[in-house]
Amino acid sequence: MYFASLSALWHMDGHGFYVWLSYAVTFLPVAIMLWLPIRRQRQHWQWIAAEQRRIDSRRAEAPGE
Amino acid sequence: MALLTANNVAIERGGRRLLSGLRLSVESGDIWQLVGANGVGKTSLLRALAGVAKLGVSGQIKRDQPRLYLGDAHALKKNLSALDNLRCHPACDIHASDEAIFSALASLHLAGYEERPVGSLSAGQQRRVALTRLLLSQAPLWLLDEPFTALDVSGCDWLDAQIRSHVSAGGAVVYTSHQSSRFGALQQDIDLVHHVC
Amino acid sequence: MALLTANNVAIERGGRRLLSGLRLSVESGDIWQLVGANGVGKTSLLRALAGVAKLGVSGQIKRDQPRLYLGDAHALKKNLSALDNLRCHPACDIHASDEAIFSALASLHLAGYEERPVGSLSAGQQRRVALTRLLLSQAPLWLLDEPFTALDVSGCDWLDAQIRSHVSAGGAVVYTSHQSSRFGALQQDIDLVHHVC
Amino acid sequence: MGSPPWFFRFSGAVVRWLLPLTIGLLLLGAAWGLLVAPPDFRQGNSYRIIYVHVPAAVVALAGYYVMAFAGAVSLIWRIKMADVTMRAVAPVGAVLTAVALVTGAIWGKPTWGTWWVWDARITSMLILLFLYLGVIALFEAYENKTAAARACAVLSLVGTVNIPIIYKSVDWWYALHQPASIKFTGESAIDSSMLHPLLLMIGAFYCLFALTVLLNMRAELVWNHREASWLKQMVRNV
Amino acid sequence: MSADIPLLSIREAFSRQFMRHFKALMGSPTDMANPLLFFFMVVTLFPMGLGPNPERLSVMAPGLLWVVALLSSLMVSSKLFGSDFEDGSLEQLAVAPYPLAILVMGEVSAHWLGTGLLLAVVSPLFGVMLGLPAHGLDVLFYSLVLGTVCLTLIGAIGSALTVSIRRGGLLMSLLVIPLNVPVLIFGNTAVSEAVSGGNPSTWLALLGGFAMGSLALVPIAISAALRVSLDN
Amino acid sequence: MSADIPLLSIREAFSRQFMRHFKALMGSPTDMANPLLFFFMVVTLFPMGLGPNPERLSVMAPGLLWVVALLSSLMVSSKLFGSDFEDGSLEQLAVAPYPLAILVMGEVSAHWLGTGLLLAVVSPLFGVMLGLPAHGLDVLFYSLVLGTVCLTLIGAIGSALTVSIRRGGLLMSLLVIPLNVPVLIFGNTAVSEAVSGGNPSTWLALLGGFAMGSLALVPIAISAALRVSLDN
Ligand code: HEM
Ligand SMILES: Nc1ncnc2c1ncn2[C@@H]1O[C@H](COP(=O)(O)OP(=O)(O)OP(=O)(O)O)[C@@H](O)[C@H]1O
Ligand SMILES: Nc1ncnc2c1ncn2[C@@H]1O[C@H](COP(=O)(O)OP(=O)(O)OP(=O)(O)O)[C@@H](O)[C@H]1O
Ligand SMILES: [Mg+2]
Ligand SMILES: [Mg+2]
Repeated sequence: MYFASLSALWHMDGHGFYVWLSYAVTFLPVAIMLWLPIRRQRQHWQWIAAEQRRIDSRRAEAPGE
Repeated sequence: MALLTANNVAIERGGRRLLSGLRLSVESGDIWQLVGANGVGKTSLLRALAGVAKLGVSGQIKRDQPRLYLGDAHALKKNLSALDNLRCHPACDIHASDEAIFSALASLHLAGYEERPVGSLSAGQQRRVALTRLLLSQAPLWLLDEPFTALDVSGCDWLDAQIRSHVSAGGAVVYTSHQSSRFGALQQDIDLVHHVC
Repeated sequence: MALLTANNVAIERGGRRLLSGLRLSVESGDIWQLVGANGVGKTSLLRALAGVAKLGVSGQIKRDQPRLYLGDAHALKKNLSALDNLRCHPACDIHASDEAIFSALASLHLAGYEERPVGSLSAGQQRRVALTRLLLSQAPLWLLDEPFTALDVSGCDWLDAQIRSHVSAGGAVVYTSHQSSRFGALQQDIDLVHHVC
Repeated sequence: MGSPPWFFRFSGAVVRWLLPLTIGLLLLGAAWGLLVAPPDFRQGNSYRIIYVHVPAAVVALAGYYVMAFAGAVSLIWRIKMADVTMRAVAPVGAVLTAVALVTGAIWGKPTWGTWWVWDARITSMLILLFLYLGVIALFEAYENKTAAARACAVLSLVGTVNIPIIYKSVDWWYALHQPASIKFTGESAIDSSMLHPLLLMIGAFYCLFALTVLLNMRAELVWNHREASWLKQMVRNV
Repeated sequence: MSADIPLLSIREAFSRQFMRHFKALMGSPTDMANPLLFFFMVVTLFPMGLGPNPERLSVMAPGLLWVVALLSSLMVSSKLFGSDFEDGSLEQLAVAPYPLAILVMGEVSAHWLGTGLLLAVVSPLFGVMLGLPAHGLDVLFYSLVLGTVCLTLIGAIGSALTVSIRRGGLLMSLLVIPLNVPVLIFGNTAVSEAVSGGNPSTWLALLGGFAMGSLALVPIAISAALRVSLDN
Repeated sequence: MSADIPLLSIREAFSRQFMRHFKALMGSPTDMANPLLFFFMVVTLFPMGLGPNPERLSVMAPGLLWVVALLSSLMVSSKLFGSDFEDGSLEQLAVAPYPLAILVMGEVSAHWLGTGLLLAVVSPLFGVMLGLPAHGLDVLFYSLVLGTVCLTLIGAIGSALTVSIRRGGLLMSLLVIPLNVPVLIFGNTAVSEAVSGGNPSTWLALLGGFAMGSLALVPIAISAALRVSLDN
């Protein structure tokens, strides 16, 4: 590692604020960008599964149909 | 009780005098139909009676303040839903709760269309949304310009019944239509041909 | 000779399937009326048959190139005169001289209104201007969406006669209307209720 | 190939190894850039922003061409999957462009003493952001989503034809007016100890791009085909 | 039958018109972002035209930002009552049993909130991009909050007149330019003063006074203009 | 019955659409005067916003004039196909037995003649008002003639893409402004070069090339966009 200590890493000779801020504004949107479609797909998936179960149970109730 | 009296009314439009010498007294319980060929001045007269147009109108028109006017244009914002359009109607004469609006829309067969943008409804459905105001407003005097346009048979029947029950509750209706005498003995006609200049 | 054949047509609008399994063969001499309640899909079907809408339409529609489509909207520029509107109609199907246009307008009782901005005509007069195209175009197939709207009695009679003479000359008409069966045995109905999904 | 069930299965397999790979590469690159690489002799530590700034900018640019290509495919061959691709790329591209702009602005403060300069590259990037946002806004505004995809395809094709012209013209504009006080371009002699983490990070961002686009497409597909039997079958089997 | 009809309070009538217009304006978050993006792009156009020289841009920044505010307010207000006139809403407003001025103000306020205030809120960002010194940003914001009130109200008069009179364009601009000039000068001077270390409060006060005056008088003018338009 | 129907020549179909739109435009002089008045207003506003310093104004004049030309072209193009969509003309164009691209170009040319060319013709007047040196005025005119062709064509794409959208006006600007950037730069630089004694012909040539390219490609894009809009 280049930096001698954690506080030096944090401080970065006075540029720490800028560097850490830019990494934050990069990785936060990236994380959201990854998480949103995963969540959306999971929700759709669950909706379809619930629909399936509803249809299945209705079939089970009325077998003669 | 006269809800509207017009005396010696004359109407001018686009620099030409259309009608003159018009007298009309609308009592509670009346249904008046304005009759006449295309372009004779029915719409112009109705706008004058409603108080929308003033500049070309001479003579006296006395009316009770609350009246419901429904013109060619429906005053519906195309990108708002039917619900929003009725909740915030520009005439500000609707005091109903959301449930009341929902059930009024349902009685016009618009259940399921309440939240869709009005612009994505069919012509007849848009007119039905506009007509829903008849159920929600409490104005005693209705001024309706060709209200049967674009409605299907069941829609016309609904409107017919609505007008009948309105006048039997003491209201009054002035309307225009090219179909003659829907309301038989209940209605009176003014044929504008007799007033053309 | 079939001027229009539709086979197994299905229509989708706003993400919902409206109609399906529609078959229609319009022969020269036919009058077809599309029948159904408000919002069933008459206008949507007519637009599909005319070739205006394409995206939500599946199935085969074969048609002869020249057809005259007349929708809800009249395609009239409000600040142009009736004459100019017809001379330069966007459908580009009018090849008549100015005199022919004048006399066509006169036969619709619009003499004297030829040079006035269409926006200052009454609702029925505007529709008459739009209908003047029926006299001027030579397309064999007419597709008319609620053509009787806003017309007075004499206007309806005129249109009635016009349609009859058109089909007897070998043309064909598909129209929608909420009035039933104006043309008696001459016409056939398609009730869209049978095709609702 | 190109059929939704096939794509769904295939992309599922890809995502399964691409997701850990991307996260790993991103973390590795970030750690290398932040912790290991030496500081720049002129800019000091602030130059470490390069490891997020440049990859975001490079991939954002490439993204527009992917989107426009998908648009062309959708218009010409009417392939539904191309619509879905276009729809999936636009937000990813917009976010990456915004990231490049914001990190660039943050970088500007310590190096130039100002948040913003109307430099040629910066200005082009801003215009690219506008182009992306235009596509997104247009898609959202249409009610009929098939029509929306087609409209966006037209727009992105027009944009693609125009983009090289925009870039060239912005370059000329800057070259003509270039103020003497700020010197920005030209110091690309970068030491390999700094270059390697940068290349790694660019690779990581390409993976990220592919991954997010695939994820977006899968979410969209699941919804579009919620009635389809192959999807129901798949749901049942899980 | 007519005696027992309840009336809305004036306030509620106002707020309904407000909601109607606000919802129509801001159907979705994307729509909400549109005016913002629009301002952003118009701001971008000026450096493209004037060159990227930061010193020159920062000298001109107050004036540029204010002219942009004025232009974009002009562009968005020009059709303010257009759709109301076409779709018949104006007829209905005119027969409503409430003062037309009040109802119309509901609409105008919604319009201001969605465009003018929004512009003011994001203006510091634009200030930074054009190199406006940091100590001028807050005055830019305040001056635009007050200033867009005036611009929107005056624009609304213009729109009400052009809705009615087909050939009224000339009249409108003759009316609107002179009325907008003081707003531009007050606002622009306030910001310039703040940048050069002077005291902007006099100018902000003038702007506030102008806004108050417009709020009192303009609604009447608007409703008169709209009534004329209905008779045309 | 169908065999003997005469068809218009493509040229005549084009010229009818041209006449239709041209007359409609001339019928409401307000619409035509709008960009001019806008231009005029803005030209008067800049000295007020930026201070009346004549040297500074004349340096900025090319950029200002071009930015304003772009904005006013934007303003008028945003409604280019709007009324056609609402009144059903677009449906009729789509069923006409001629290529939609040709018919639409009839309209767009009329629009350009009534707004773009007009703007170019009066622009020297505005140049004089902003203190543009006399030897720049002719290049201003030429650059605007060529430039408004591009601006109008690109604006037409934007308008075609957004006609079916209910709140499309602003969205249209968002789509169009970025695409117009090269036009702005070429035109503005041509004028600046002419003013500073350089050679504007390269830039005018670029502008001409852009106009040619647009004339060839844009009609197809417009007609595709209009068909999509009819299907929305
Ligand atoms: C808002 C501000 C900024 C934006 C939008 C921006 C945009 C970009 C873009 C698009 C690239 C990629 C160019 C390519 O691939 O050819 C890039 C590369 C780069 N940027 Fe920035 N930048 C900004 C600010 C800065 C600042 C302040 C610095 C440092 C002082 C900087 C330094 C660099 C370097 C060193 C590269 C890579 C080297 C090169 O390709 O020439 N940028 N930037
Ligand atoms: N632009 C649109 N977007 C989405 N859905 C639409 C659109 N236009 C119509 N619809 C829907 O399609 C259905 C059919 O509409 P259409 O206009 O074809 O009905 P119609 O049979 O002509 O009715 P009417 O008798 O009222 O004219 C309606 O339910 C309507 O809600
Ligand atoms: N805005 C206007 N400016 C000038 N003249 C007008 C205007 N609107 C209508 N007119 C004229 O006034 C006359 C009456 O129009 P009006 O709309 O009242 O007729 P109407 O009886 O309602 O006809 P329709 O049965 O067709 O609806 C018409 O001859 C028309 O030409
Ligand atoms: Mg009428
Ligand atoms: Mg219909």
